[in-house]
Amino acid sequence: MDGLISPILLYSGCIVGALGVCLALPRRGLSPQIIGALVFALAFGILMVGLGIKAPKAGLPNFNFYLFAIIALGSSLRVISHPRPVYAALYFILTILASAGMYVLLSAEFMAFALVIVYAGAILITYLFVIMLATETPTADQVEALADFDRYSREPAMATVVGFVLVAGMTTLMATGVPGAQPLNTGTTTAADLNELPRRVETSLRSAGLIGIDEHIAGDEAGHQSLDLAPSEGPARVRVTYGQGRTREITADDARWPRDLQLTNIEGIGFSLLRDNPGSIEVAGVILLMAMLGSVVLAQKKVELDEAAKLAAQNRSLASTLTLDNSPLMARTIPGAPNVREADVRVGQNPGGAA
Amino acid sequence: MIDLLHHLPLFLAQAGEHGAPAAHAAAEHGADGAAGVGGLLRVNGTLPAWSAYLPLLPLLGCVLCTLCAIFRVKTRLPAILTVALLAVSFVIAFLTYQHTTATPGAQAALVHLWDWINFTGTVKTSSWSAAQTLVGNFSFYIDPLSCLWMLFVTGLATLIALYAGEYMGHDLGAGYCRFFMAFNLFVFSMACLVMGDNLLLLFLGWEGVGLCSYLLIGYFYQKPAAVAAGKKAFIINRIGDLGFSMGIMLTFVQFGTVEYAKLFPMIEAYLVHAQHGQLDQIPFLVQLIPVLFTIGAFGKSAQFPLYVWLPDAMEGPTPVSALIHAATMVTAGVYLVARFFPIYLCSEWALPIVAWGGAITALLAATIGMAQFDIKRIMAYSTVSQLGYMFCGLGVLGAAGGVGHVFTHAFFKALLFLACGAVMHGFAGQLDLRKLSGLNKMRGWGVVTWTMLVGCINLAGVPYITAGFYSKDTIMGDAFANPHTQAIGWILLITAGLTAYYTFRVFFRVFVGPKHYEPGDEAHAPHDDHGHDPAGGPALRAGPGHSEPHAPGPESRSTHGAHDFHPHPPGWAINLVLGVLAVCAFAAIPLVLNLDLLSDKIAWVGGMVRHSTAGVNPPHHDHAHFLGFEDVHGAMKIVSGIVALLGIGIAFVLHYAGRTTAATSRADALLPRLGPIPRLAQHKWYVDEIYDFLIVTPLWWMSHIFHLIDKLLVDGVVNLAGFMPRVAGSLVRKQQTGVLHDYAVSMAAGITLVILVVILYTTGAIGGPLAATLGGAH
Amino acid sequence: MESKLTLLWPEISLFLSACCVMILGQSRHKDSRNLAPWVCALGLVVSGFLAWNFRDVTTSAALPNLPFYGKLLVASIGLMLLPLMAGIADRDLEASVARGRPFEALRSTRGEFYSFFLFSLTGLMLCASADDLIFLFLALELTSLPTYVMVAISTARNRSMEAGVKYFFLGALGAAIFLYGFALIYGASGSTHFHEIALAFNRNAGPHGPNTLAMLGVVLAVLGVCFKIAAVPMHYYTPDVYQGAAASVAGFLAFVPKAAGFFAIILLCSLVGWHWQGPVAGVHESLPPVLRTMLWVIAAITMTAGNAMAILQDSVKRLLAYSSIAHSGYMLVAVIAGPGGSDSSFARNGLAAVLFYLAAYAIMTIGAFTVVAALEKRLPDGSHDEADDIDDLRGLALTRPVLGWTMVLSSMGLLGLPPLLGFFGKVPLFTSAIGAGEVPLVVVLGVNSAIAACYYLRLAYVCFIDAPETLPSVARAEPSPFAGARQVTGVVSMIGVVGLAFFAGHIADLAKAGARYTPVPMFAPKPAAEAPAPTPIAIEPLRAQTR
Amino acid sequence: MNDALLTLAQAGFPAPMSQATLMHYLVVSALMFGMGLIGFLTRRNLIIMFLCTELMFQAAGIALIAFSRFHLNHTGETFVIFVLTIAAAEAAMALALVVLLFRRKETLDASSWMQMKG
Repeated sequence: MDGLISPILLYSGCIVGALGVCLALPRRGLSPQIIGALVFALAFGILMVGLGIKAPKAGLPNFNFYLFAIIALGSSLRVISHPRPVYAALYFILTILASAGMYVLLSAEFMAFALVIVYAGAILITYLFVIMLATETPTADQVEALADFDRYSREPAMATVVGFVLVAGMTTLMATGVPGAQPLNTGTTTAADLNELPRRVETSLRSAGLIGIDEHIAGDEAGHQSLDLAPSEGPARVRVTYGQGRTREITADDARWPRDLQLTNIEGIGFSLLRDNPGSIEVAGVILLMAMLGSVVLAQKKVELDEAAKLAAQNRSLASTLTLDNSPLMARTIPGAPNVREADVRVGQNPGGAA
Repeated sequence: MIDLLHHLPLFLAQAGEHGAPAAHAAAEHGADGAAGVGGLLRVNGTLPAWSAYLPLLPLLGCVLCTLCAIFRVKTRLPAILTVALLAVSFVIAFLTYQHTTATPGAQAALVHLWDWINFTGTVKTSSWSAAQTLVGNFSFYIDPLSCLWMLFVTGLATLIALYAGEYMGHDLGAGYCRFFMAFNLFVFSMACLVMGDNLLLLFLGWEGVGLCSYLLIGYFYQKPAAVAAGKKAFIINRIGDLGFSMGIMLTFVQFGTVEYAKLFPMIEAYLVHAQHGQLDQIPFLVQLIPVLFTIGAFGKSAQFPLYVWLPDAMEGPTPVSALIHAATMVTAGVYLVARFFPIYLCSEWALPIVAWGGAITALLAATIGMAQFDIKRIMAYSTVSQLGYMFCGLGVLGAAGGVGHVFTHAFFKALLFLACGAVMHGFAGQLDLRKLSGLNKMRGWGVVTWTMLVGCINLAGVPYITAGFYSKDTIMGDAFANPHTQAIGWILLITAGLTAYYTFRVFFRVFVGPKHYEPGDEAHAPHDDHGHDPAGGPALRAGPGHSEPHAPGPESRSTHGAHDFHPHPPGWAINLVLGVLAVCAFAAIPLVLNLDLLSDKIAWVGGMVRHSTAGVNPPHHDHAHFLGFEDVHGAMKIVSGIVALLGIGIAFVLHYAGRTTAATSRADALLPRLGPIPRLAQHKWYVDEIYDFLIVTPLWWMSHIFHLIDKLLVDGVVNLAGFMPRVAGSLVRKQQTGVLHDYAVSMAAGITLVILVVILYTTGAIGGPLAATLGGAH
Repeated sequence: MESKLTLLWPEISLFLSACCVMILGQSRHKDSRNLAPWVCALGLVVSGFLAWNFRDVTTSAALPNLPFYGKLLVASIGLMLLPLMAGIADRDLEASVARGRPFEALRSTRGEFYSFFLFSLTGLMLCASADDLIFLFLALELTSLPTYVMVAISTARNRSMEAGVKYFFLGALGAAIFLYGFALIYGASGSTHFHEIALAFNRNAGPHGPNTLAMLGVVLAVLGVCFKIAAVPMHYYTPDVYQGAAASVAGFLAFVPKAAGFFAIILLCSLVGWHWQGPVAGVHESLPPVLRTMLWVIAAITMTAGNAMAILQDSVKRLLAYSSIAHSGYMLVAVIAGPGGSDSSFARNGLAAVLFYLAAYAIMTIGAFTVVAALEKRLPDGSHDEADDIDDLRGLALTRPVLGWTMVLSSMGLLGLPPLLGFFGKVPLFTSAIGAGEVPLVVVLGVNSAIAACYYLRLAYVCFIDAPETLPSVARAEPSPFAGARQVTGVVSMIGVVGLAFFAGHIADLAKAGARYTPVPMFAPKPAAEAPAPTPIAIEPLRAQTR
Repeated sequence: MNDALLTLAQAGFPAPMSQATLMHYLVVSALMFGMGLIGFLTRRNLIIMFLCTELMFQAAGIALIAFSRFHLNHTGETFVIFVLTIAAAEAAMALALVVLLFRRKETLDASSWMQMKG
């Protein structure tokens, strides 16, 4: 706890946040969602101020971070509080985009783009498809036509309390733990990865003008280390060969040594992924195959309608005939058929809805 | 099983290594300790791979028979499997024996199969702390004694399985499979008992044979008598087992191990004291161990006062009686005493108890046997009586005599039982010697008669031509040779006469004399247990009208029974088995000709005993004279021969000479003059009733009183204890609402609580005190 | 890489057979479709053989031999489970194809069912051989994802779908929680490799073990994995899911996720505990106090809640579900006890006890589920459903001896009656916990074992009561059409419960070998241990690229 | 404690002027995790519930990337790739299941599945 954030601010931030989320969640009766969102923003502000007080004053605050954080958290609040599934999914895309922004801030460009492409581009589209498939989207002025289970959240107070106590606990432990955490300083090992990329180094050195067009990095025969970009001592050095077996050595002391001769993000991920975790890739492939099979099996499974749903479908078809007659006897809700909405009552609706 | 077979080579490879350290320890111990013992407890042999299959084949048979039962096999396949597997295991036993005796000086070998029980822990009390290791491996300790036992167990089991294949033929199907399943399991258990290298494995086998005996006695579980007999055997065996298990525990407490290879060297240290007559230097608890063992042995081997179950056990199928209750299981007690003979020598009271218990049993059972009419029951009492002889033999320090008698008795008693079984089989369950006569005059019964005669002369101990004579004679000679046990010798001598009498009483009445028979109850109830399936034996199919559906009244049955009933003589399998056993009974003579452990020309059985744990030198005692003869054994041969012939003669006079019908004999005229004795003997001296009065009734009352207390007090507590979880459960049950969200909230709340606890812990709020409350190491 | 591949051969074998089965299940020839279980069996046998063959190949984690034992266990229990899967999910299909309806590959589910079964077992094997957080995460997911589908489609009834939705959604919640835990573990150590994590934690350990970030990570990860083993507070789904799924699948659930969860918990605990260094009191051979207390409380509550709830049940599957919860509590006791020092015997080694008990528990509980799977009864509306009520077992030992005795022996084994396998499994739990000084917990364990007798004896006892004539005839339980194949599992279970007791010593040896524990060295000799003062240069590599 | 160590100096984009530390990102991550949890507990629509678990996964992703930057290695980023994979796989199956459930009861209400209890 000591060092990163004062407990008073942390806990008051959590309490205010809980209040905000609780207000923002959809509920029966008065639902002050805007106020809730504002209160939640206040809570986030408190937390950030709490962190900022003790943080080293290295310069101006990183506005990009705060921007993305606000967008991410605000839209995730909207994900859980918006009554309409479609909007929730769209807000989730916004969350993803803001997260991708934070990834870029954290110098993880590849992951940022992967996140946008895979999550926002693929997964969320699937969600939208299913939402379209499984619900009839009401138009904008028909909010009350939403089903009960979408309109009202379940025990918001209790869930919020549980959630924010957990958040408070986790952040407390993080705040006490992070000062003791030591970064695993593997900067030299990432540089050593470049040793395995002689062509890449060669290109880099050549564009810096260190080696000529007909010079190449010496082959790795006879145990001779021709390329050592992360030596245990001394400057990084490269041995190049030119002509017939003549070699010369270039070291990082050279003024023309390119400053950006470093592993890029994508290269680093490539090494980490393919060299350090080859088994995991294969397992991930198996999982994807299995998931594909699983969703095929689940989706093509023949189902019969539940008793209650059958009754609902019956009533609906009955209602549709009645509606055709424009009968005033038509009740808005049909007894014994839960969650049947007027919007569902349509002419020619297939009672089964499924094979 | 697969597991085991896969690893067998591995286990066997370990066998030698396992043996080696123990042998080393034993040799060391022998060097500084017991010079007089002669290092008989050395474990220095190794055995080839196949010897481990000896007990596993019957186990495999058990599994296969179970599979037969599952697949509802309705053929004789279980019998064929059993005979084949047992025959192979007999061959293995024989090869193992050869291997064991081939290398001179190698007396015992350990075969380690797999680790079974291995508890290592440090026992701490206020005063001492020691590492205790309870090791009970599935390993075999193979020395001549266990070889001897396994030879006749597997051999007889093979023959009897062959016999049973025919005998049980009426019950093909589930019962047949069940029978052979238990049969195989019995042989496996017996192998564990005899070959186990530790007391736990021995006890496993001990309980296993008891269980199989219970299952097989109660084989005809529809018959109340069979169920009652099974129960009786089980309960009385429990009494013995209680003593035995206490003995095992005491052994562990006293010696810290139950493995023979470690146990015997320790016993050897005490044995030195015993051999110098310094019994007072041996701790009391060590002296108590053999006494406790004796209780177990008496229970298993049906000795007074725990013998009452064995005669009732005759309710089981006859092959079972022959195998379990005559030849093998009941000798487990004798084996136990023989195996632990060294520790018996260390006790002041154990051997006298064994000897006197045996003597009393021998006499008592013989007197009861004289007055019975059921031939199978007579054989049962004779078994009890002969077991008494064996215990006497051990008790009077003649281990070779006792074991030798086990060996000879196994053959002739199995023979007698199987012959009785053949009679029972052929005459529809008839076993009353007053209703059968002159079997030798009937067609197809010649083999049975002659083999029965062989069995009878062996049991009676007809001098010089029977193996039973030599072994029994050795026991009596040993008894007379010791001045302290001459009284026992006299009892045994009298018993020998009685034995000869009741044995030949059976023979003269049933197998010779006028031709007469009445079928048993089962002739009129063909679907009863011993009744014959109409499509069963060939003889039955030939004999028309034997299964008359309408039973005549009892009177008419007794008179006309013979007219509508045709006994069917035994088939080839039964005759073959009887023949082989008869030959064996004679073939055993040279093997037991001389059972003097100190003699150079000792016979085979004696040699086997001498090289086992039973072969330790007993403490020296004075040599007594018998009727003025210096050579007690020589004199005994003559005297006991005369006594046996005398008994046969009396039987001849009373039961054969001048007998005209099956039911009457000269003995009937004699009976009234003897007063109440014959009636008392016929009612087994009312021992069962006395037990009833002395033990069962008080127990019944006590149990009722305790039951009352139990209901009022203990049940209350138990109910309360059972009630509390219920209350707790119904409280928690409310949480299990079936709603996904409730579960999720509870889960999240649980996680939150745990995180809070972690925070409190890390901030030191509840670190010390809570951890102290929960106990545990930090 | 090569050794890693060798390590994975059993999984590869299972995966290949899963693919074969998947394709075979789509065949329009009945014989090919019926080949699927045999291919399954072949794959399992081959993978078991490979696991045995490569038993010397180890991982670099603290438990180098865990893969060997885990895979052997999975292959053997998988073989035992296989007959249970016979005919599951689509019995109508074969019937209607037999009546002449053309075979529609898209409507068949049996082949896929077998391949889900194999996929899940593959994942379980991978859990055992995991030496990396990422790998463990993927393996846990591969284990549980197929089970969600298996539960949802196991019967055509509503309850299966309900079970599926509860299981899947709560499972996803659990997965998110342990994923967050894994992220924090990575954050606290800087590596996902178990060996390096343990090294890093040992370097930075404080008086209460690793720092709070690491502890939070481990606690969250363990809590998330508690979902897999059905331990409090993540146990709520268990009874509903077991009841809703077909009994065969419930039997599968009782073993597979539980085993995966225990492998994961053991691996996670090995990162921070059992042999860790506090600056105050030197080397400890236990879990850090935080984790220990947490597991202590979880174990105690888990057993008590499971047993207390099981008493009240009338559905056999629910009862067994609660008993499964209780058994997780028992096993957690041994996890707390830990490997018990470098030269500990089997009786002191809690990890070996867990591994042994997993095998024993699987054999026993699968036997019990087999009985339910092999029985069915006619409902008033004419359809058939599993005979799940405890009264349906009445007189089973008399009328259907194989099933009846399976139930009797299984429940007696689960109770831990001395000559049976369960006893040999339970003893080391007690002894290891006593050895570790957890006496109060052992008392709780003992009391709970006694409470458990209430319902196990009821299960066994009911098999011997004569079925009363008063029961309506429609409710009489009959063998299901697949009882034959399923009885094989029952018989195997019986043989296991009785017979393996003789081989207990041998299995114990295997378990002990599997639980071999090689703690990381205290204060690694690597220069990185000095934690060089960070310089701006250290950040350079990442800074440079974005310029 | 070296303050510079805790500062994730934002290199390059934009200019290094950040005072956002590791803890900042962790707080965002924890809040997002809590948000997902709360959503899971309160929303009854099955699809949104699953979206909430995705939110929790995403929270773990942010933490992983931040830690990856903190430790200056790429393992965390690699981890995120796999998290994405799993999220996709789970989503595919969950959505298929949701479709199945919807066909059965014609509703997405999670509370309509509460037949078994006790």
